[in-house]
Amino acid sequence: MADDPQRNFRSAYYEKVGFRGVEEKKSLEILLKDNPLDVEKLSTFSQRFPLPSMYRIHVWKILLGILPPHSDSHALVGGYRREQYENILEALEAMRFISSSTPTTEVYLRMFQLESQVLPRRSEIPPMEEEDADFLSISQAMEEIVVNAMDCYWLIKCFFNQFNTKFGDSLPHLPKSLEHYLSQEEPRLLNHLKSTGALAQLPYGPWFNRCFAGTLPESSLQRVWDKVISGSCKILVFVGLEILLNYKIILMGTSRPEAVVKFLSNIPQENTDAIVTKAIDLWHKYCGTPMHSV
Amino acid sequence: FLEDVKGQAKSELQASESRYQAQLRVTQTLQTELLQLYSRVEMEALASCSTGASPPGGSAHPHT
Amino acid sequence: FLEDVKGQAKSELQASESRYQAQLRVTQTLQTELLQLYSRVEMEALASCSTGASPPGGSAHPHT
Repeated sequence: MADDPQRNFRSAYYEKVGFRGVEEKKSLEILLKDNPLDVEKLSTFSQRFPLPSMYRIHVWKILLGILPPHSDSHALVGGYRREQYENILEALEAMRFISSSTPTTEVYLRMFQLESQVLPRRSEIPPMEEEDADFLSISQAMEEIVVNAMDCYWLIKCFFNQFNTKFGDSLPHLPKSLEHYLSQEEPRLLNHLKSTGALAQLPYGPWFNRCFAGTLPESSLQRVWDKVISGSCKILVFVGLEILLNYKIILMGTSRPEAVVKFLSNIPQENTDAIVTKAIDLWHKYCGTPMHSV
Repeated sequence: FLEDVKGQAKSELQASESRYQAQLRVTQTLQTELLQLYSRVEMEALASCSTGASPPGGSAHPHT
Repeated sequence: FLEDVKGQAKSELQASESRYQAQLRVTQTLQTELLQLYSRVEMEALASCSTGASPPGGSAHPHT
């Protein structure tokens, strides 16, 4: 491969014009032909490269265990998943918990609550908990990424469950971690945020508990979720860090913490792709690139 | 190879069990809901007795 | 021996399947009952409107 000048030329060309993913796509296609699928290799691939959008949902389903490693079980298991989805939906309709006018994100929440045995009584629905709001926010973003409602529900449910099971204990430490890397990259900004009292008030909830759902537009968000779903919550720290670095000048010029929070809770949606790209580079720089064979 | 077959069977069984467990939760939820609705119907029946409306449902026990 | 493993896996899956089917039937029965109860409650609500009794359940539609 290395001594194929034409191929190298082509790769270099693609790289220049933004088709860097062609070689990656091919290697992913090879991985996806394995039976059984090597879930570890798929995770490694997803940690290293952005998933091509045509394969993203399929790979997420495998990484989240919605589809099993054996491809010849996919039809059977997919059928089970569909029935499970339909039965829960039907029961909620029969109980008049949901109707055709219920927003889909709320439908997903009620389905999730029923499955987790925490569905409130219909007559006394309590005010929304913070965790429910996180779920709704993630649902809203997933809905923009996934067209099919059944796939969408399964992805939300498994993403939410896996994230909280796997990283629930790490989440409280992420703000400290962010502070640490900010001190490496831009100590002046850190000092400014500290002295103005803004550091303690950064929007950690939307950033870390919701994995930037509601903060980043879906096109950028899905590249972050590739990393989270394949096993890293550290990436969230670097996305937060890059947001801070990207808006350094604005932040340095603001001394009121409320203004900082207000700005960061509603960042401009234009150059978020660049922010995510830089965040992934920085994450690879500090945490290393997974080097398993792909 | 044997491990492979076992692994495949295991993941199929897990998916089937997850579908069953979900159905079990559906049953429990429906039962609770029905129970609540029945007791509400009975209360309503008690409350509206004086209007001459017949009690809703033979299973309601206005004396308890 | 492999056939043995496969056979066992198959019967486990079948057992899970029949558990699920049984639960599904229970669910369907409960849902039918719920439907009937709701329509009765709504009729009651209509009938007792004049007495000033509040309609049982926020989701009942007394106007339909």
